[in-house]
Order: sequence, then structure tokens, then C-alpha cells
Amino acid sequence: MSAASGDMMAVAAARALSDGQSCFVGIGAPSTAANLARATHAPRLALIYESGCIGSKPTRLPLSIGDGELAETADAVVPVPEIFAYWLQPGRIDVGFLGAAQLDRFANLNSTVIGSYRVPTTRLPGAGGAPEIAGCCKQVLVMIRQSRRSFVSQLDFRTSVGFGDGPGDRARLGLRGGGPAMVITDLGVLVPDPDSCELVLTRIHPGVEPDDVRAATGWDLQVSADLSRTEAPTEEELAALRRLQQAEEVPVAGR
Amino acid sequence: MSAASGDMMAVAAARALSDGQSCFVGIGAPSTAANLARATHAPRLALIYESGCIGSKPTRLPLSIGDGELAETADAVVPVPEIFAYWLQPGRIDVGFLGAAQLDRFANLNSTVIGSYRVPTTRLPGAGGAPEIAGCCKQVLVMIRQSRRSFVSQLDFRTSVGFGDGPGDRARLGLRGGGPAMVITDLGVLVPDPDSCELVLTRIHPGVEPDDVRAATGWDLQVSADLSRTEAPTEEELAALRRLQQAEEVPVAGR
Amino acid sequence: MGVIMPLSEAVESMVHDGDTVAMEGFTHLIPFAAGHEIIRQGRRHLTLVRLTPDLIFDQMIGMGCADKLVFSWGGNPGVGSLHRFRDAVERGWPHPLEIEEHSHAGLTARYVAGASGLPFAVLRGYAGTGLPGQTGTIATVTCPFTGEELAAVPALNPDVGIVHAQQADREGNVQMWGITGVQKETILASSRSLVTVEEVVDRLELRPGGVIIPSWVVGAVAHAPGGSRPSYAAGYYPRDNDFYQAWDPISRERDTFSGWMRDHVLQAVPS
Amino acid sequence: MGVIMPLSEAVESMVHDGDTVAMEGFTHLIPFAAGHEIIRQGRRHLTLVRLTPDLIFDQMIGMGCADKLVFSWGGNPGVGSLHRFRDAVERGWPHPLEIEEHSHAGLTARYVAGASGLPFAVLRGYAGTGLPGQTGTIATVTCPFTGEELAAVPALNPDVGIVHAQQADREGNVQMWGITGVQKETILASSRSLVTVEEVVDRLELRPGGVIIPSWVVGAVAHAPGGSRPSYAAGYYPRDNDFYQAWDPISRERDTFSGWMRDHVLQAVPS
Repeated sequence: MSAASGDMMAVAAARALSDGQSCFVGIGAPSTAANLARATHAPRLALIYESGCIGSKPTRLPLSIGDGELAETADAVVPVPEIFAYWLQPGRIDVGFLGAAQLDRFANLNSTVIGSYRVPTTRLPGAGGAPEIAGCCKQVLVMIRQSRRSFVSQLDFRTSVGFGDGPGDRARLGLRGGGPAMVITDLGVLVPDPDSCELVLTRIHPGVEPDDVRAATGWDLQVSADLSRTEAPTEEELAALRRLQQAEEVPVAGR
Repeated sequence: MSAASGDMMAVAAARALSDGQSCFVGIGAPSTAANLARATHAPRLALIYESGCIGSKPTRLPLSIGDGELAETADAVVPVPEIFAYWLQPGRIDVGFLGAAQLDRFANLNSTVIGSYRVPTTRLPGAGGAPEIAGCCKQVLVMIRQSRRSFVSQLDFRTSVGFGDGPGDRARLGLRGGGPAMVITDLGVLVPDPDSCELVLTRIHPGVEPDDVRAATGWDLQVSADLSRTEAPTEEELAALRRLQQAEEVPVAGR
Repeated sequence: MGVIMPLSEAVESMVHDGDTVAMEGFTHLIPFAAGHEIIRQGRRHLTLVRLTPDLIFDQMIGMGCADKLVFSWGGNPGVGSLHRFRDAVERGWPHPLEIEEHSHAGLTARYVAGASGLPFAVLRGYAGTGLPGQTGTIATVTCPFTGEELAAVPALNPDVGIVHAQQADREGNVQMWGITGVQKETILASSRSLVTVEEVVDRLELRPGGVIIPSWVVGAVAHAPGGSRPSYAAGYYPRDNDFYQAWDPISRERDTFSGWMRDHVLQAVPS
Repeated sequence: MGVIMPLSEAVESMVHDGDTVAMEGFTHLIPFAAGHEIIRQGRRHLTLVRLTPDLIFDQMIGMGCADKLVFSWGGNPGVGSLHRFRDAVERGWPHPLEIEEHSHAGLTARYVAGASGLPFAVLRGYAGTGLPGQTGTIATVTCPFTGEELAAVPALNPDVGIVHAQQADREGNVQMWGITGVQKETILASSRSLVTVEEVVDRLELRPGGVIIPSWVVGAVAHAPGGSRPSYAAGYYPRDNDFYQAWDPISRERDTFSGWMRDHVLQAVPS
């Protein structure tokens, strides 16, 4: 993926966040997008990391979800049992950010294994907080690079639930969060059809054509009748992104 | 009850505690006894109060289990959910101290109501921590003034379990703590018979005769064949007790 | 979220007749000012929830605010009885009071389940006692792994949760320290939450033992200096043990109680 | 209770072949020094438990200490794969590794149940995912009040729990601050517990965000300055992000890994 398309993906995801929301953030692309939102249009976005940091305000992109700066800049740091039981589980958090290695047409995700579980071709890191983030947050945003390897007709393993096997499945499973609201890729944006729950391409990024997206999808992709085009990253957005990416590692505050 | 008999009861209870033990303390007589033990032979006794204070070292007797001094002198102050879930429930605590308005021959206790529950003659404060203290601590010490009103053949209400209806009942109820090890009154000391679980008078305090104790018991009291006599309070014990009782209320430390 | 407003306004907008109202603070930081404001505004038919009703619920019950009490220890700590609570339970004055009685561990577990978005909590408790026979909200559950039977209690999710804390900042973030009881759980378990504070500061400085509650889970904050007297606020003022002892004769008779409430609460200026 | 002893002695007396060993520290305070001592002492057939295996378990797995891994996220944070973990799972090197896989929320709940003396924990989790089909320690339980079905996981009670903290006093009371993860639960849930610390002080001063663990629930304390490098200890040293990145090439091939372990762990002087 080119740097430009990576930037577009981060910017598109950042734009999907509103000021004042609470956002459960994983490391990597989601953290970049959430911090970009904080640095631009959503200064009061409350970032929550599963390490127990609530309201972190990092000035640089953390390498891990437990970096010292996340704790030092947090409104509160709570034990890990509390972050899951008191904060994530009750559905207090507006937006959960997820990435994955594989995604299917119902936005179910696989970050566990490629191949069979017992005899894997590639063993991936696994679930982490994903199953409960996907189940409990009011809405979920997925960030994933789009290709036939990642957009598959059949997941090798279901690590977290989007819309399961289709309409009504989340309710049957007792999942109280709203599920995936948007899938943001390096090519465009997909949203679930309100009736079928299947992902529909609604926006394409600058320089991308619908056929490029179809070619990068492992199923017969639905494309919205009023397909729109993502506005290119503004100077301000790109400048803020550079600042976050270039900020130096600062040592942990002294005792 | 005379001051002297109250002192004897506190001293006898304090003597039942060993240095280095952990002790779950309620307010009133138990707190007096536990702090007396700390001030005399058990300086490393760890006092735990249900308000969340662990290892409190008060210099005066607190009026409530949440007094400021208990928190200020504690090794750790934890939230109330933690004190019950992580500290009391797993059976980490050696000794639980309980008092009550009524006690029966199996050392079951009532601190809930005199008369019927729905139409009480006297509504008492109720359970507080008692049911779980009685169930979970490795052993339980009961402090109660002895009379036909308090030592009854039938409780009006069972607030906490001693040995239930007799041998095997604690196991049947899933209670993992050892149950009552000793009942300390203003007249003497009773311990459960290892076979029948029924309380047996094993010691009488100075100036008390077995018939005095029988007369103050609402059932046919068993008296041990080798009944012993409690050693009178020493000067050191009485002096320490006075210091605790006379210590002044100190204001909460400033900010 | 965490809007700072006058106490009278907060109570008026958040506490309604018939609500289930939890007011916590374990000996420390008991929200007396908020309770007195609820009395002054004449709220009725409340279900009041507290581990230890303490003097604040004795006063609210005696003034007729409550139809029901959910509690686990109803005494005057270190002193004796809560006479207004007893009068209501024993003789139905000023009107009958329904009670739902738990142990501390059980009622605490209900708050935890409520704050956790779970329908129930599991604990080792109640077995062999008379409580399950009197309290409908005690059941059992079987461990799916060991087959062991344990006690279960339903989540507690009050309409309103009220606590007192030492500090809030101007955004409505709250800090409390010392004995923090079940206050965080009360805020997180309740549909609406009100925090009265000793002082409003420009910036919260995390203290040893400090618990911070972010503004976005707090409903309203009201500045109420001395708001937990005669209980105490660590770092601000000690517990007024003399008043807890004085409350015994004041509250023993209906007339002396009513007179005291008239002079000290009803005619007091709302904070 | 909180006896202070050399790390080598503590590991020798507390960690035995075949034990279930939990080593926690969520990104922060990861007990590397203790893990390296276990490697040096050649422990075998261990069941290792950690939410995030991280580099420390990658090293212990690669050195053949583990027969089984209980975990919930097995990556190199911000970098990519744990190559030794993958080599064991994908190709059985140095020998096959049995895995028991959970989500963070589920494994955390297992620690909480273990610390609480309960046989199981309840959570909203796992529903609809592939995990219950692969992991035997995931079941369901029905709420006795609402009839709702929820996930249940069994309590986790390791033979040994090992964590790293900033300070201990000479009586073995421990203080940690910053991100404290599931460290308290690990100590309280385990039959034996070992805490390595940055420094031993005469008297613990409670700090903002400080968590104190009383000596009488701690098994042993070992002085191990720098004992959580290359992770970090708030107030002592930052995370060595460069090393986390350097670990990727070091660990990718078996030979480079073995050489690095020989030079930097096996031949290192025990602290």
C-alpha cells in the first residue's frame, strides 16, 4: 500500500469520529486515526485503551497500547479488569475501532489464524479485546487494507462478529452494541445495507475506480447507486498526521 | 454488665488472637479486643475493616468502621467491592469477629430482628458483613454478653451460620471457613464440641461460678469436665485498654 | 455530561417522585446535603438504596420520602439504633416502609453487576441464613464447570445515583480519595448520576489513593461545601461523632425529630 | 510472607517443572528478569499464562520451557509476529505447544474469579466467535433472574504468579503504579507468588495511582533492578521500543534466536 493510500485511509477514518465521543482504540491504524481526529476536528474525543488508560492525550503515536505516555496523559488509569467490566462491557463506549487480516461480506473479522486452527498456515496474534469490542461498543469502525486476500468470501476463523450470518444474528447472539457502522479501506468506504446487513461500497478514494475495488474483493461486491468520492486529505490533515508520526519518543517522566 | 466484666471480656478475646494473624473486625467490642491485642501481645496483627481498610493501626478506638484514622493508618485502602470479593470471600482472613443479639447452642447468630421478621418487636440493624464473615473466615470468634435473652434455644432469625443444625451442616451449605472456634462472653468462654458441634463451657472468668453461667443460658448448657478459670486481666492489659478508651479524637489530617 | 449546576436545580431535574435513588458513601463522604435538598423538595414514594442507611436515610424515612428501603446494615454506627427507620418498620410511621434486605457483600455485588452491564452477580453468601427466605432478590446459580451452587443477586441499576466527593474540575471530572466504598459503582450503575463536591478546582491533581471519575460518565456536579457533614470528607473535616451520638435522643421521639428537621433542614437555605 | 530473597533462590524454590506459571504486566512491568532466571534454571513442561505472551514468553517458548500456553493476544505490540510462538504453533519447534486461547476480557475474568475464590466468572463475551469451539474453558450460564444466557469461564488459580513492581519495603509490602493490568489479581489468584522489584525502600510512600499489596499475601520478593527491561517501569525507565523492533529479526530464525539467548540470557549473571 502506498503512503498516500495509507494516509487517505487514516484521514477517512479520523473524519468518521465526532468530537466528544468515547473511542476504544487498538494499536496501529486505529490509534493513528483516533489521534489524528483529536489533533484536528475532535479535540474532546476520549481515547480508551485496553491497558486501562481512559482519556489519553498522546502527542506521538504509541508503539504499544500500554506505552507510558498513554498513562501519563490519561484522565484516569484503571486496572485491566475494570476497563473491560465497567467501561467496555456495559456499552458506555461510542466507537470501537478494529482491524483484521480477513473480513467477510457481513463484516465479521478474522485476526486469529490463516489455514486451519489446529494446523495453521499462519498463526496470527489472536483475539485480544476484539470479540467484546465488536459486541459491546455502540458502533464499530473497521480499518483494513483491501485485497482478495483480506476481503474473503469465507473467513478461516471468526474472531469477532460483525453481522454474523445476516439480519437478526446480533440480537440472537445477545450482542447489545450496534455492530459495524463503516469499513474504511485504502480504496474506499463500505457500509452495511440496512436490510441485508451486507457491506456496500458507498465511497471511493481519489484515483480509485469501482472496478479497482471489485477486483480487490473476494465476493461479488455491491456498489451503491449514488457512489461518492472521498475528499482528498487537506493540508491541515496531512500536516497533523506528519506531526504525530514524526514526534519523538519521549522518556517516561521521572520519579 | 459491670465495667470489670466488660474488661474481662475484651481481654479474654484479645488473648484469643495471635501475632501475625489477619483479623476481620466489626465495630464495638471486637474492635476493642483486636486493638487491645495489637497494643499488647500481637503488634503485627493485621486488622481488616469492611470499609476497605487493610492493616489499620488506630491509636484510639474508632466509633465507626469507616473512621478517618482507620484509612490514614492502613497499609492499603481498597474499594468495598474488593474487600469482600478479593479479601474476605476467598478465605484469606484468619479470624472473623462477630457479635449478635442472640446466639444458639450451635453458635448461629441473630442480629436482624426480635420477634417476627415482618412484624418485629425490635428491628435490629441486620446482617452487614456477618453472613460472609461467618462463612469465609478461617475461624470465627464470637463476643456476646451472656443472658437468657441472648443465649436462646431458638433464634428469632438466623443472620449468620455457626454450625447450622449440627455436624456436617457447614459442608452441606458450602461454607468453606472453619466456623466458630470460640464464644467469649462476660461470664466465660465456650467452644464447640468437636463431635456434636454444640457449645461447651470450658472456662469461667474470675468470680463467676458454673451455675451463674447455666442460669444465663437458655438451654441445658454443657460444662466441660476440666473447666478452667480465666486468668484475671494483667495490669499491662488494663493499662493498654484504658489508653485505647481514653485516647482523644484526632482531626483528619489536613490536605 | 458532568454539568456543574446548583444542588437545588440538580435535585429538581434529576430526582422524581417514585424514583429508585441510591446514595452511597461508606461512613465517609455521605451525601447529606443532597439528601436534605430532596427532603426540602418534598420528594415522595422513593425507593432508597444504601448499604448503611445511616442518619441520612433515617431523616429521609422519618420525613416520609421513602416507600421502600434496600439496605444491608441499618444502625447508627457505634451508637445503636436508627429510631426513625425502626419506627417505620415496627410501627409504620410516618407510613409503612417496605424493606429489601441484603448482606453488605450481596448488595455490593449488585452494584458491581449494575456497573458492569451484567444482569446478575455471583458470590459465596447467604447460605444457611434467613435472608433468602425474606428477600426475593437472592437466588442460586450453578457453576457450569464444577457443579457447585453459589448465591446469585440481580444487578442494581438505580434511576439516580448520588455521591459526595472532594473535588471536581470545571469540566465536571471528579476526584475522591480515602475510603471510596461503592461510590464509583453507584455512578456507573445509575441511569442518572449526581456528584456533590467540597470544591471545584481549575485542574484535578491526582492524589495518593485518588479515584478519578471522568466527566463523560457523570450526569451533574453540584458544589456543596460541607456537603457530607456530619459524616466526614478526608482532607476537609473530620467525622462529627458527637452529632452521631446526639442523634440518638433527637431521633428517639417523633416530635423532637420533626422539630429538629424543621429547624435544621426545612428552614435551612438550599446550598 | 513477603520474604525478601535472591531471585535465583526464589525461582528455585517456587517454580517447579510442570507448574502453571502466570507472569503478568500489561506492556508495563513485564517480569523479564524472572523469566530469564526460569530459562537459566532450565524449567520444563510449564503451562505459561499471560494475556499478551510478549517477548518474554516468545523467549521461554523458544527455549523449550513450555508445554502449554494460555493467552489472549500473541503478537509483538506495534511490530508484528512473535516468531518463536509461531514456530512452536505452526511447526512444533522446539516441541509442540498446546494452546488455550481466550479474549482479553475472558482471561481477565478468569484471574478475577481466581482472586475472588469463585469457581467461575460471568461476562458478555465470545458469543458468535470461533473461540468456544476451540477452547474448552468457555461455557455459558443462564441468569436466574432474567433467563439471559451469558458466557462463563472457570477461575484461574496458577501454581505460581510472578509480577514486577517498582518498590517493596523491608517487610515485603509491595507498591506498583502506572498501568497495573491484572497484577494484583495474579498475586491473589496464585498458590505461590513472586514479586520482583526495582528497589527495596525503608518505607513505602503511597503515590498517586499507587497500588499497595500487603506483605502477608505476597510469597516472596526479589530485588531485580531493571527487571522489566525491555518493557518499562514507570518512574524508572522507558520502554525500549527499539529492542521490540530489533527482536523481529533476532527471533525470526532459530539459529539467531538461540545465539542471542545464549549470549544474553544463558551466560548472563543471575541477578
